[in-house]
Amino acid sequence: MTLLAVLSPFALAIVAPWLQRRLDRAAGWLLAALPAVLFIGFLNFALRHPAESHVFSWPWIPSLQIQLSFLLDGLSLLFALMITGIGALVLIYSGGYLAGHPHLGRFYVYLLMFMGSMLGVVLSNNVLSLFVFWELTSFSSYLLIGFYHDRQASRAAALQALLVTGAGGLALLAGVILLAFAGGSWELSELLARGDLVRGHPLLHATLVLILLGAFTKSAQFPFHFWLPAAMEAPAPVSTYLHSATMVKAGVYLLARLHPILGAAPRWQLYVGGCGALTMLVGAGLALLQVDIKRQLAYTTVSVLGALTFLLGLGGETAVTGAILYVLVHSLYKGALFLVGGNVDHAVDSRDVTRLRGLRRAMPITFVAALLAGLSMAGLPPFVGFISKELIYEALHAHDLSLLLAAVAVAANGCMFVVALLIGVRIFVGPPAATPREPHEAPPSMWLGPLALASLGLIFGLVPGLIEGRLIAPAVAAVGQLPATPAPHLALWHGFTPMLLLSAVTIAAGLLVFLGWDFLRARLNRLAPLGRLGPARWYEWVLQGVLGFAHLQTRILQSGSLPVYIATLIVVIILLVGGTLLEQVQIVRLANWNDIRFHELCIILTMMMAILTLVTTNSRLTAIAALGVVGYCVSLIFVLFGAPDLAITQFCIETLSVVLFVLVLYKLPRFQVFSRWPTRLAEAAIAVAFGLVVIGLMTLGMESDLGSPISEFYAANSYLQAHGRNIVNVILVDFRGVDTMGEITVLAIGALGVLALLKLRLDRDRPGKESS
Amino acid sequence: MAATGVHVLLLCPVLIPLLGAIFSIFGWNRRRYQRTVLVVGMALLLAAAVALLRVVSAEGIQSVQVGNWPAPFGITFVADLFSAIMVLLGAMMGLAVAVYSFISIDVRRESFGYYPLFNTLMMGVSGAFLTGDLFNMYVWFEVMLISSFVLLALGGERAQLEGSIKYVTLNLLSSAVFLAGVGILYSVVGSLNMADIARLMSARVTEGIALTIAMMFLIAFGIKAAIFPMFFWLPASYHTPPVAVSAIFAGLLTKVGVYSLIRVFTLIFVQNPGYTHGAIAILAGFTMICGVLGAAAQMEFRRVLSFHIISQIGYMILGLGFFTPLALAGSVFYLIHHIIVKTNLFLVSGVVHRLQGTYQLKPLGGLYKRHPLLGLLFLIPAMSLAGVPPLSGFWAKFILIREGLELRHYLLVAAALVTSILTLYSMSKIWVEVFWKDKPESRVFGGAPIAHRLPRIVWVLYLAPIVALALCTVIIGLAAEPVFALSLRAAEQLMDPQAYIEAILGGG
Amino acid sequence: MNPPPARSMMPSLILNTATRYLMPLLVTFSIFVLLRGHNLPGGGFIGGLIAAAAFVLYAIAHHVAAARRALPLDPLQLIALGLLTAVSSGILSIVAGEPFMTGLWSHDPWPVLGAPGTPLLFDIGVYLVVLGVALTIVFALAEE
Amino acid sequence: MQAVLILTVGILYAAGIYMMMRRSIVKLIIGLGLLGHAANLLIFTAGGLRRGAPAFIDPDQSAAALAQIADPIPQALILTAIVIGFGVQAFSIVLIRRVYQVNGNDDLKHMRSTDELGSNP
Repeated sequence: MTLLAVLSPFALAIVAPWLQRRLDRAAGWLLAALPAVLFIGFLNFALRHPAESHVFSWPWIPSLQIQLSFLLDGLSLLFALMITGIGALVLIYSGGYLAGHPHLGRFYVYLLMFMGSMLGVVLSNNVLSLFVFWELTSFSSYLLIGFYHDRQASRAAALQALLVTGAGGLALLAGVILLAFAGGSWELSELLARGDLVRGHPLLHATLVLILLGAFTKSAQFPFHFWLPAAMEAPAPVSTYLHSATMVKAGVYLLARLHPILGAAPRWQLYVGGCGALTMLVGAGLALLQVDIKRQLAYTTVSVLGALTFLLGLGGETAVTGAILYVLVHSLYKGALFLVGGNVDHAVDSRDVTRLRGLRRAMPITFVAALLAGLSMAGLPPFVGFISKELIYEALHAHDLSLLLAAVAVAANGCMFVVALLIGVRIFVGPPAATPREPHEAPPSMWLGPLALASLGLIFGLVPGLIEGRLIAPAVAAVGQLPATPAPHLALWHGFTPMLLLSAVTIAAGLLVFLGWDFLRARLNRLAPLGRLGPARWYEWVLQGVLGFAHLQTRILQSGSLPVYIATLIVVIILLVGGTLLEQVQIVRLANWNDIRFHELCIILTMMMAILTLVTTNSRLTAIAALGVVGYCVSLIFVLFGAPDLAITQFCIETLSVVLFVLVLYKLPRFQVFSRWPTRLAEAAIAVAFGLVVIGLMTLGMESDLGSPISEFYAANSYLQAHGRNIVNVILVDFRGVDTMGEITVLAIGALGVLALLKLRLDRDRPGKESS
Repeated sequence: MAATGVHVLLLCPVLIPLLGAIFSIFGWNRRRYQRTVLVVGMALLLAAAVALLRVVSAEGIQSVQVGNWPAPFGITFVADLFSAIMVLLGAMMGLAVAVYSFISIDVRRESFGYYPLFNTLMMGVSGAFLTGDLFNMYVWFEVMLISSFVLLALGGERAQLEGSIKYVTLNLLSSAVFLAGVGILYSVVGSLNMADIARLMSARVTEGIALTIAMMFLIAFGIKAAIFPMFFWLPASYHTPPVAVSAIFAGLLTKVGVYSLIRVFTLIFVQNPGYTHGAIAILAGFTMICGVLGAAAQMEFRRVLSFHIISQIGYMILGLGFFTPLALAGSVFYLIHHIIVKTNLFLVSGVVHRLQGTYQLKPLGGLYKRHPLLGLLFLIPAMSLAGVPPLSGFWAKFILIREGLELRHYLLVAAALVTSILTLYSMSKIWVEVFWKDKPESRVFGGAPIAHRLPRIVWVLYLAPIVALALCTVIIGLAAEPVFALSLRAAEQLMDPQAYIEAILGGG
Repeated sequence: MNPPPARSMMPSLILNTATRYLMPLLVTFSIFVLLRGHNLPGGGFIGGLIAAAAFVLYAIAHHVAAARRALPLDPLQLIALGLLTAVSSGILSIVAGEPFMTGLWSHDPWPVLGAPGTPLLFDIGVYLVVLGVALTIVFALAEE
Repeated sequence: MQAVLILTVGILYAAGIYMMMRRSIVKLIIGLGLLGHAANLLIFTAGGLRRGAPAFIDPDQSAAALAQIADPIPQALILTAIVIGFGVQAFSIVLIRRVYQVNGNDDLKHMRSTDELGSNP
């Protein structure tokens, strides 16, 4: 069933464009049926098997120990429920939001692809298949962010998200492999049982850092957070689904999943907790500076992701419970608010908080949804957001640094409070302001989602028992590897505790800032230039730096100068071959000096003269003649040393070559000296060094003058079996006839080439199908 | 008689294209006839390659002695799994690009030898994969090379000629080194049969001499494979000929170099892997990085792709450098993946060129709106190249990275990962510029002819090979097990030279 | 593919007449060299070059067009025919149930040739290819 | 003699490489020609030298005489290499002529267009 659940969205994606074309408006509703069914299935499973873990496994690449195995336990079920539940609502919403868009069909494809991938991430039991789905979420996110691909900003944001999460993904790949090596298994269920093994591994620190890089980039932790606000270029359903409710929580999911293994690693608390706290603060602070609804929401999402990371870094049952509850709570209210933002944008074509006012009359249902979600986000009772915030404060309370941490948390929550009121309340109340378009209520497909999500925030707040035992506790148990004991009692009222005090402080501070927001923002905006030094710029610098370097190295390496290419190659040969020769071979000596005869010496001297002429002459004809002389000398050497066939062939070929040279080259210009003397000298040095390497190489064969058994075989069989006295000819046409077959093919092609070069000149004729 | 069947089968990959070339020359100027000869020939080649792989897979290494002279005296044709896989890939690309040629090669080129040359190119490539004789391999290299020279220059456009000069010169240098290497090796071992040489190496050659000769072969094949710092000829020329030619070059030529490197460095030069294979691994690292940076700097469709060939060659060589069965399996898998994907990307670039008249990324655009199917067909190989799971490229990369981590070559793993992200960057660069972005006003870049509507038959012939290759990519990705298992068996065969030697020279 | 009206490169009456007689002689000699190659220096390659020289001389003396007419086949067709001959000599062995290019020998000696075998056929193929190649190149250049 | 020939081969290689780096395409092709000669002589020399004694078989030759003949294998290899080299050289010669015709120049420095980078993206 799990396999089916993960694969079915992909299957549906294939037919989605067709469905969209056939059904138009109804397509969204129909497509949503699949996640809805899956949701019910998962819910059913969760209710029937609370706090148990089940592994389902199918073979995929057995030779690499990679399986499609799935782990169903509290943690994965909670995420699966969010993915399918919110997914269904978002699909319905998309049908309304993008109604009439020519590429809506493709949009469904991407969205369904993402849904399947995300389910794969949270359900995978095999760390590698988890990684596969992880990368697929990045990729579908890329396509979704760039959905409005005729906008430059969308494309840039898509690329940024892809590169940042992609780079993190690669680190994660290395980390996951190291993890599997350390634990001796690719299956999470087995790794979870072998935490000691992993923690005892010498590469633990590297493993931890690599995995954290993957998780932090995905979950937009500082300093990788910048891609998330930029990703708000995507349509509202995408921001809702990927960039607040599900995908960005994949990193958090991974931290939670690996918590039993790595949570006790020495630097876990420092890295995870520290990074989380920083992100929480930065995200919340930056959220206050924004005026765009989506960007405000995006920065608060960053802050929440920081808080979640922070809690998981802190560890301990309360913190983990806080994190798990917060994951759910945040998905509910943030999902709703993003959809509300989409409705507003859709209705009035503006997302500027400072300009929008009094929308409640025109958009009453959206207003209700916004209010419910906003109050939950603000952490006010009786919403579940309040419970979750209390739980966080409680977790901090137990910690050594509680005062400092509490200050951080209060500051961050204060900012959230402000944003919540801005979006949930302020834009809807008061007298209506002028907007680019006349506001109107959204169609049912577009208010169903936000209203449902926001109402759940209220319901769960009023009756926390609904989720406590069945969803939260099993998930906490999975993260904490605890027996499935009932979680700390979730309730609105805990009595007068320090946590309540902190809540009060938060609300008071938040109210203060809310009232003075316009004033404050104007002041803070003077600091905006500082933003130019932020991580988003680091990304730019790195990218530009890499591209600049790429340009530079390509200009140097691929300079376009053939002599430089040749020189480089020759130097490489000298270094590799000559180096090895010098280093590895002891004896290099030239023997048999005395054994030379006068006529042989004459031939050699003639050759040397010819070479000298060749290198120095300024006349083409002289050079060609000299080359011919060298060739004839070679043919004489062949004659002298028992190779008449070679000699005749060489002689014929040399003659033919000289004729060709003269025929073809007599039209070419005189030789000129192109390069200056230092260049010439350096090149001469390279050439001489190369000659020396060749000489050294040739001495290798001199050491052992062994008779070749193969030659002996040829001599013995040439006449008897191959019926020929001329061994060389027999070799050519019989023993090694295939060589000759290739050889004549080369000749034939050479002739074709000459013919084509001389007769086919497209540059001169009219352009053909494909002339550039 | 069954044995004879295999003997014929082993020669088919060479003989079929040769006969094809002969019949094409007989029918000089008769385009339709030459096309038929080519496509029938390539289909037969593919059938033979499939049959060969099946036989080799079922019954082990197969060999035949041409002329019936016993090894090592005659020339051996031999197919182990690795050879058979390569021949099959060659045949697949041959068929795909042949079909694609029909609508993309212009009439003049068609009637000036394109089809015979295509055939002889395939002949040289198959011969190089199948021969068991070092000098014979040189001959097949030359057949392949001169065919590629002529194909590259065919048409005589200025860019083609300039590219050809560099391509020809540097490849001839490589041949010269190869030939000298064969000569010296013969002088110290006294044999040309690769199995025989492998057998005799330890007995007749000291380690120092073996290493020196190994370096010569590293350079000779390294130039053909376009590894750092010997790749200059590739980016200088691959973007100049008609795209069908680029595609078949991109798919097969450098891969013959990689094949040869793997062959000689698993069979003959295994005296001191720490030295030779260590050097290969280091060069592989540089190859990956330099290639991908080169691609990042380019703004022309085919030039980007060309530089990516280099960086991907780095991955393939890396597996050889690691020199373990799993790493070699990674190399083989990478070869399989890369040949399919890279050829396909070039084919897509040709369609883009046909539609908008340029390969420059800046003036291109708007194709995703008009031709979503083409967009999808680009995305599949492009993302596979970048290693996005679960496409074929991911598994190839994964195996190598996994093995690198196991062997603790952390720097090389880092290089591989950086290469991967930069590949992703430049593939999405093409995607953004060609498909996502709207087409800029043509007057800014000079008006190029835009043909948004092509006749249906043209579309079908363009897309048929592209769709087929894209399907291969997806299938290899989703069902990686059979392909990987095959690669692993091939790698294990490669790591066991004794079996190869015995298959050719007999048990003695 | 029609050659442009090519004038002879070197109009000379003596050469003109000489080549008329020289050519058949040279061609015969080339065939002789081809046939004896299995036992003495010579063979298809050298033979082919000599034959090519004959036709080139003829082309120099008369016209390239005349030399083309003197050839039984277009040089390109010669190349193809040569390759085909060479390959068929190998394929004959396959037909006979032996590995490719296994030498098949006639047991009865023929006049002049001695006992002919498929390697000889192969060498004839080489001869034709070399002749065709040399002429293709020279004619193409001359007609430029 | 062997030592002399080895030196000769070295000089041939050096001269060939030097010519190839001269930036002139004509010199380039001449350099390639020198490299061809050098490679052939290399194989010839490395294969072992024997004066006289071509590799011919007399049916009633003694085994001792057989042992004295020059090694035929390098010869066969060189023959193949020479012919292949010719095929390639013929093509290359015509190629550089065409390059010259199109470019109007012999200088390789003016043939960089296929390597040129566009402006910084």
